[in-house]
This record gives sequence, structure tokens and C-alpha cells, in this order.
Amino acid sequence: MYSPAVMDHFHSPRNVGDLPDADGVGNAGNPISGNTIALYLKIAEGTVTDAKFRTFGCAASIAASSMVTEWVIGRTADEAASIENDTIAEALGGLPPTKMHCSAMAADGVRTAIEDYRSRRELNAKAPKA
Amino acid sequence: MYSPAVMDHFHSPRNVGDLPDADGVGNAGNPISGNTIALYLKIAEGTVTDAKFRTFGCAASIAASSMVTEWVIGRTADEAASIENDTIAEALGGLPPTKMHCSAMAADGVRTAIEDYRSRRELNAKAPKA
Amino acid sequence: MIIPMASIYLDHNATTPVRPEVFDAMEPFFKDRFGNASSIHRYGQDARSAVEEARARVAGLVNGRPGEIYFTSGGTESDNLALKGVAYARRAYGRHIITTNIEHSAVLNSCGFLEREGFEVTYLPVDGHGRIDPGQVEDALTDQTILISVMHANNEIGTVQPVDEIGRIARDNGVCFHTDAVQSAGKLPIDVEAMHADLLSLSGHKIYGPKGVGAIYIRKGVEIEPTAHGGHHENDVRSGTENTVGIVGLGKAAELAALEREGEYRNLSRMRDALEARIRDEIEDVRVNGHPEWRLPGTLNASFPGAEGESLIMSLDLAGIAVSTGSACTSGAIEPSHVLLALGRDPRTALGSVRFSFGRDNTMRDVDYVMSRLPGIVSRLREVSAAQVPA
Amino acid sequence: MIIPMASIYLDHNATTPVRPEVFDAMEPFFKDRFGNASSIHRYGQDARSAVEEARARVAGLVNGRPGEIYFTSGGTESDNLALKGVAYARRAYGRHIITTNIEHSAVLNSCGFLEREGFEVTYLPVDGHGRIDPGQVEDALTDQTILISVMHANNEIGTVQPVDEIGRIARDNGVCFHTDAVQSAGKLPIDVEAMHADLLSLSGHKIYGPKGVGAIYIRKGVEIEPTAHGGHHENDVRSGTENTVGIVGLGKAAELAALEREGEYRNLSRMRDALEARIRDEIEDVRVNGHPEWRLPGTLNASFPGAEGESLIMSLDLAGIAVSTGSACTSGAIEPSHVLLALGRDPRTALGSVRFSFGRDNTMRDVDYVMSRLPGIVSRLREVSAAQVPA
Ligand SMILES: Cc1ncc(COP(=O)(O)O)c(C=O)c1O
Ligand SMILES: Cc1ncc(COP(=O)(O)O)c(C=O)c1O
Repeated sequence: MYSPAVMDHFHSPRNVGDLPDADGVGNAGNPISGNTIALYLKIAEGTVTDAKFRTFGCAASIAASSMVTEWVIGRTADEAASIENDTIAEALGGLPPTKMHCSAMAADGVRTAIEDYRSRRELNAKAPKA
Repeated sequence: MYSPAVMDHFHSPRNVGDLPDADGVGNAGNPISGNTIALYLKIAEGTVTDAKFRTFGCAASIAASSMVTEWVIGRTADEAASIENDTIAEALGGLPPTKMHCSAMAADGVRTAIEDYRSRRELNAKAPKA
Repeated sequence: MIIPMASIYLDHNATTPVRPEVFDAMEPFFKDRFGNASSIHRYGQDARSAVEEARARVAGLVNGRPGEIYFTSGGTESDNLALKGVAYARRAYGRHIITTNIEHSAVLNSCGFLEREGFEVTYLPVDGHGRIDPGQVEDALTDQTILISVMHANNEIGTVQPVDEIGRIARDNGVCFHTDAVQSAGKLPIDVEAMHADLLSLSGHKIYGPKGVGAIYIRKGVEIEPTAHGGHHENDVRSGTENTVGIVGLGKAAELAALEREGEYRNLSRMRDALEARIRDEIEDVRVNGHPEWRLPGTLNASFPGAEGESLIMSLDLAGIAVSTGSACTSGAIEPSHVLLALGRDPRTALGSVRFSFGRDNTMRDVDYVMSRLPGIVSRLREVSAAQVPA
Repeated sequence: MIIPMASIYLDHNATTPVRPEVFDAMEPFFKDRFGNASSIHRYGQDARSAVEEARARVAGLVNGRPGEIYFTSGGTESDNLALKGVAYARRAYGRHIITTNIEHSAVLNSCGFLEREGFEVTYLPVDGHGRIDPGQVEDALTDQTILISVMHANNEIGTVQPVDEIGRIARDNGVCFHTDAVQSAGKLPIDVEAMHADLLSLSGHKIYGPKGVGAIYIRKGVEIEPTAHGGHHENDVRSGTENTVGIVGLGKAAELAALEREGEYRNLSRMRDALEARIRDEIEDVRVNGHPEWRLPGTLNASFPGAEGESLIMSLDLAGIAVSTGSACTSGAIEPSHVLLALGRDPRTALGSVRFSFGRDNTMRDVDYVMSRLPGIVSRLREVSAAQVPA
């Protein structure tokens, strides 16, 4: 059913946790009746330096979440923002068709976190210097 | 499916043939699309002395025909005329429900033959003495 | 298949292995006694007598007469035949059907089809333990009602319905009563007379018989439109060359189920109760789904909020423990169980549920092994999801 | 079962024994690899992979894609699903169906059901050899026609229909084409592309696979209303826990059938032709039913006027030879075969007919043995019925 990479990331997920001082936080999924991810990013000089996640969901969602944190660390915010749904599925060695929404959720998490990061910066830029 | 008695009478039917000098002949069954029997009786002093049959039909019909010839020999015409459908089936140790029409056909053959016998006698009685 | 060190099967409500005695009964019919039961010659007659013997055994399991048992391809077909068969045969009398909202999808989706064909279906809600009150059935009756279909025991949570009373109401009102006994067979006594059941569904592979064979009890005199039309097999109720091997296997399984049911009941209950007690004891924030008393002996459905069901199953599978989320998942899509939602669980709690279903091959040591792994797995997944676990 | 000295099975069109290779393929799935193919855990995944492997094998037999094969409980269910499934799914486009008057009862009685539900069915007549002319199909088309169902080869007389041309006409007119290939599978090449078949029925027990399992090919894009609603198995076309054992057996049987078909063809033809020649030679007043060329290799249907069919069968059975009248008789009632009547036989000649159907376990010596008994049996029964036998 699942590729070895999925099973590996599901069984030993990387970067589980949260970052209290995250620069961007992305929430995605369906909080009422489905899988959800909370993705935390540290971003320094436009580059992702750390990533953590919390996911409620099936094995594929957890694996995709874990994989996406590995994928995102070291990328620029722009690269991260342009993540494609398939990228994560491919990195995991493929997902069953009925599980493609899981990699889509992880990708959504990244995009939302980058949006959050960008809107915080705009806010900071606009904020009157103390 | 069939009782040993049916198989016996089917495999070694008694009294197959015709009686050219029969006193009564009974035809029964469905000559267009089903089983048929031709039953020949010799009757002397109101008692059946010989019986023969020809039957086109399934194993149960042949067995019932054979059995009915054995049953009828030695009976009076009145006894023969009052044959019940079940009599033959019982004598055969039972028939499957879907085959009860076979014993009915054999009984019909007897009744028709007795009718034939009686109408011939009436005819004879009425016929002007030569 | 790579079997891990442990291999503990706790998914007997999904399917069971074929018992050795059942396999031995079936074996001659593959190669030697292979005739078509409708053939006249000796190969056919031999198959026919085996089929009729099996029919008598199945009749024995449910206290029906052999002539009231018809063989099908499984529980799903039996349910479809009951629902559609009665609906089509009786539509001149009315087009209203009563059922519950926790039936198996074979019943629910047959009802859905019938709704699209112009029938009206009332889906009775259940209480927090998954039970309906016979009074609800009585209230739902209209002069258009032709059929009541209420399952004997639920496959996901094990809750047992008051079928005797429901059957009584159906009988008193001249309405047909069907019960899906696929899960209760072999675990609870089944008596079509006590239940006043007019139709009852069974499946082979839930009682250590083969897959792909089932049966339906149809009370003499109950009219039914076949769903499989053809060569007039099974007294014109279900056409198709008789699956002799499967039928013989079902017959043997039914015979053994009837014989061993009481011992099984005690055995399954003991293991299930032990697991339930330890889960409640050793894992925080657990909810058990189903009725505390009116429940199948071997079934334990528990919610572990914060841990998602499929992840729990995969993790347990990696530890050599086979369980499921409730109904075998065919779409791969994650959807909260309609049964757990019907109990009033919120969708996320419903998603965090697992069904343990014991069988005759389990022992108390399996309970110990499960408890050596389950608490760790639940807390690991809760850690991943950061669900708030009360301290 | 008391087996007489000889035991010669010549009823392979009714059913076949399970081949040893097929049995061996199935055996592990009873007790060890018994999982529910829809379960997530390893037992389930293991069963799933076996089911998918079987699907690919069946696809190979008919030149379809695995995703176009759905497993059913047999030929009858496949036929019902094809007819009713397309009729219900396409009724918005029209309610007219074209078939022939010599189809298997699974097709004919599904059509009968659909007629009662408001569909219109044209039953094309066949010629004296049991064949239809594709032109008849063309002429019967109306703008209401949604489905054409013509069997590939007839079970009673073996006549093969011009399905390629019929499929072409269906395709050209945007009408679905179903063919019942239950009898031709393993005996003739089957290619859903050459046939332009949109649906095609198969059954396991006719090709040395198990009873109670079949398959239907449904071309991608063809909509179908299921006849078994439930847990969305088989891509929502056919619900019910997958009969893994049966499916694996069907897959193996299909694989072997595809491999060995050509050799089988020669072998069966040789035996059949030998029997046919000797019957014509050694028995008076015989008629062979079916097409002289377009016929299944192993099938010989012959009428012996004056001798009734069941009596012939019973007599042959007593001599250790298993044959049948054409279709396995389920009612016990004697009725002339609808197929033989359709050829124009008078009812009594039809009643005096026997089907010999050869299989892979037969040899030329079986032909000799049959001919050592058959002439005597025919004349004995003719003597009992006193049919006029030409001198
Ligand atoms: C309650 C219930 N009804 C019906 C079915 C369907 O039976 P089958 O899988 O034999 O089609 C099942 C099991 O899947 C079940 O648990
Ligand atoms: C041509 C044909 N179609 C359909 C069927 C029905 O198949 P099954 O017996 O597997 O239901 C048969 C055999 O009985 C057949 O010969």
C-alpha cells in the first residue's frame, strides 16, 4: 500500500514539534473532520533554517508532513512558496491515488506558513519604529 | 433423485410392447411437447389379464408406466378405473415433486384404457346381433 | 507477506480464517465431487445431496427450515436481496421502509438505491450506545410501510438490537422484518421464530467459513423478486450454478458455530473484557464505543482522541497486531465512521477509533502483547499531533 | 456416490473440475493468507495483492486492462450486472435492448425482468444452425436502443456468433455491446478490442476454476448501476468482501486457459469430431444441432428422435457416462430446450436431445466407450417408446 519511504517517515517522523519563536506558522487540512497539519518555520535572511510540524492524520499525512520539513529546510522562502503538490508525493516514492490529498495538505502547510511569514514582515515593515 | 424402485423399473421395464388384440387402449400425456403413454389392456370377465405399454418420456414416466402395468394386472375393471394418481408414485417408493405428473400420466393411461374398454363394450352391446 | 515477530490477528469482525474442519469438508468438492448440483447424472446428484445437507445445517443455526434457506455469494448479496427483493415484490402494497442509521453499507446503500427508485426510507437514529428503542419503530410505521430492516449486531461497535421486540411489532403490523445477522451468527443465539424474522442475512467468512458464500433465510410465503435472474436455481430465488464448495463450507461452519457458540461466548467475552479494562486503566482519555451490556462478546471499539485511526492501525500492524477502524476501508479516503457519528461522537474523535475483534484463535497472552505496545503507540501519535492529553 | 465401472465425464459445458494447479494456487488463501482485501493491515494488503494479480491475469485472457475487470459470483451475476447495470445507468437515453432468442437464461430472464420494469427487448431469431446475421442487429436498432447483448458461444449447441461484426455495428451506432463469453473462454480467442465489446461475462467453473466466482469486463467509461450495493468494493461496481480464494483460482484458471487454448482447441475438436462421425454412422435417424463450422470445439448436441433426453441421460449415467440435455435442469420439469426450438426443431425432437461436452480430461478411448453403449441405449428407449425407426 505505502512505499518504504512513507513507512519510514511515518514510523520515524523527522522534526515533530513546534517552534515557539517561529517566523511563520501554517495550518492546513480540515480541522472538523479530517487530517490537519500545523507547520512551523524559522526563516533567516530569506532562507528556511528550521521546520517542525504537528499532524493529526493517517500514515500518509504524517509521512508527508515529515518529508515536507526535510524538503523545506535550506530552501528560500520563494522556493518554498512555489512548492507543488506532487513534489512531496514524489519525494516519498509515490502515494496511492486516494492519498494524494495528504501531500497536498503538507504543501498547503508550507504555502500558508510562508504567507504568514510574509504578512508578519509586512506588518513589521509598516509598524512605526519605536 | 430417484428411488431404487424407479431405477429398477426404468432400467428393466416390465411389459413393454403393444397388444394388437387389446380390449382397451389408453393414450395419455402431451403428444406435442411432453411425455406420452400408450397403454394396452386385455380384460377377461371384468378382470385385467394382460397389460403392455409404450412410453416416450423421462425415467420416471417409463418407470411409472412399467409399474402401472404390474399394478393393473389382476385387478377388476372397476378397481382399475378408480386408480389414484398417488398409487403409482407410492408403489415406486415415491417420486420427486416435479415428477408427480409422470405417475399421473400413467394413471390417466389406465383410466383412459378402461373407458375405451367400456365404450367398446357398450358399442358391442348396442350392435345388432348379426 | 513479511510477518513480524508477533502476528496477532484481532480483526475477526472483518473476516476469519477458514477452520481446518471446514477446509477438510470442502476439499473433496474441488476436484473429485465437482459436479453441477443441477445436473441429472451422478456427479450432479452427489453435489446436490451435499448442497442439501449444508442447507439443513444452516437452517439449524437459525432455527429455520431447510426450504427457507437460500445460498448467496455473501452477506452483501443477502442484504441486497432482502431489501430490494421485498421492496420490488411488495411495492404494490406500499413504498416505505424503516431501518437504522448504523446498518452495514450493504443495507444502507441498497436503501439509497431504493430511494432513487421512488421508495421512502426512514433511518432511525440510535442512542449514545448505538441502540434503538422498539418504540421508535412503532412510531415510524405508516400504512405504506412494507419492510423493517434492523441489524442484529453492529459490525463496528458490536451493539445488539432488541430484534425480538422489533420483530414482534413487524409481525403485529403485517410488515416484513429483515435482520442482518452477519456479525451475530456464531456469537449470539439466532432464532428466526423468537425474532419473528421474515428474512435474515448470513455470511460464511465471518464464522470461519469461506468468503464468497452466504445465505438468506426467507420465511415460507414471503414473496421476493430475485436480484440474480437466470436458471431458476435455489427455488427461483437466486440463480447461478451452485457454489458447492462454498456452500459445503458454509454448512460445516454453521454446524460448528451452533455447537460451540456458548463456549465461544465466554471465551471471547473474557478476552475482550480484559483488554477493555486494561485500556481504560493504562491509557488516558479513552472512550469505549458501544453498549456496555448489549454487545457482541469479542468486539471492543475504542476512541483515542488525538491519535488518528489509520495511523493507529498502521503502527499496530508494524508491531504485528492486526486491527481495523471499524469497517474495512475500501476507498482509502479518511472519513469518520457513520456508526460513530450516529452515536454522537464528534468527527475527530470518531477518526481516532480502533476496533479490536477477538476470535477463536486468540488467547489472553494476546491481550498482554497488545497492552505492551498500544499505550506507547497512542502516546507517540498524540505527541505527533500534539493533542492535549490530560495530565 | 457409487461410481460404476466406467466414469466418463462428458459434461464440461455444465461445469469442470478445479485443476490441480488452480487448487494449489488457492489453497494458501483459506487458512493462512485469509485477510480481507479491504483491510489496511498486512493480512489485508497480502490479500489485496493476490486479488490484483488475479485481475491482471483475467485481463490478459480477454485483452482488457486490469482496471476494466470486476469480480462477481459467477456468470449469472455478470450477465445480470451487464444487462440491468447498463439498462439502469442508461435509461435516460432509451429503453430498448437487442438480444437473441438463444441466450443463456441469465440473460433472457434479466431481459424478462427489465421488460416488466418498462424496457423493450427485441429477441432476434437464429437460423437453423443457431446463428444470427449481423444485418439483423442493424435492422433492429432504433434511436431508443441502449444495449446489444449477444453471446459469444452457445452453451447447448456450441454455435459461435459473429460477435466482431455485431460489436462493430454497436460501436458505430453508439450502443453498448455485451457478450456472454462464459462458454467460449478458454476455447476460443477472446479479444474485447476485436469484438468491440463494452462488457463481457466470464465464469470460473467453466474453465477449470472454482464455482461461485466470475468476472465481468467493463470498458473504461461505460457507466453501470451496481446490482450489489454496499461497501464500495471493486471500484464501486460490485460490493461485498472479496472472495480472495475464488478470485485467485479464477486468475490462475484464466492464465492457464490463455496459455493452453490452442492445444485444447485441437484436442477437443478431434474427440468431438470422432464422436460425431461415429454417431452419424452407427445410429439411425440422428440430427446434430449447431453450426457445422462455427461451433465450440468440444460441444456436440445431437437429437435422437423417439428417445427422450432425460431417459438417455439416466441410461448413460447408469453406464458411467455423464452428459446432459443442454442446460443443467433446475426445475425437474421436462420442457423442450428454448435453444433447440429456436433452431426450428419440433418439440419432441428437441426433447430427445443430448449434449456431449468434452474437456481436458477426456481421451479418444472415451469416444470408443460411449459408442460401445450409446447405440444400444438409443434403440432400447426407441423400443420402449415404439418410435418409428426407419429401417
Ligand atoms: C453487519 C454486516 N453486514 C453485511 C456484511 C457484508 O458481508 P459480506 O462481506 O460477506 O458481503 C458485513 C461484513 O462485511 C457485516 O459486518
Ligand atoms: C453461456 C452461459 N452464460 C451464463 C452461465 C451462468 O454462469 P454461472 O453458472 O457461473 O452462473 C452459463 C453456465 O451456467 C453459461 O453457459
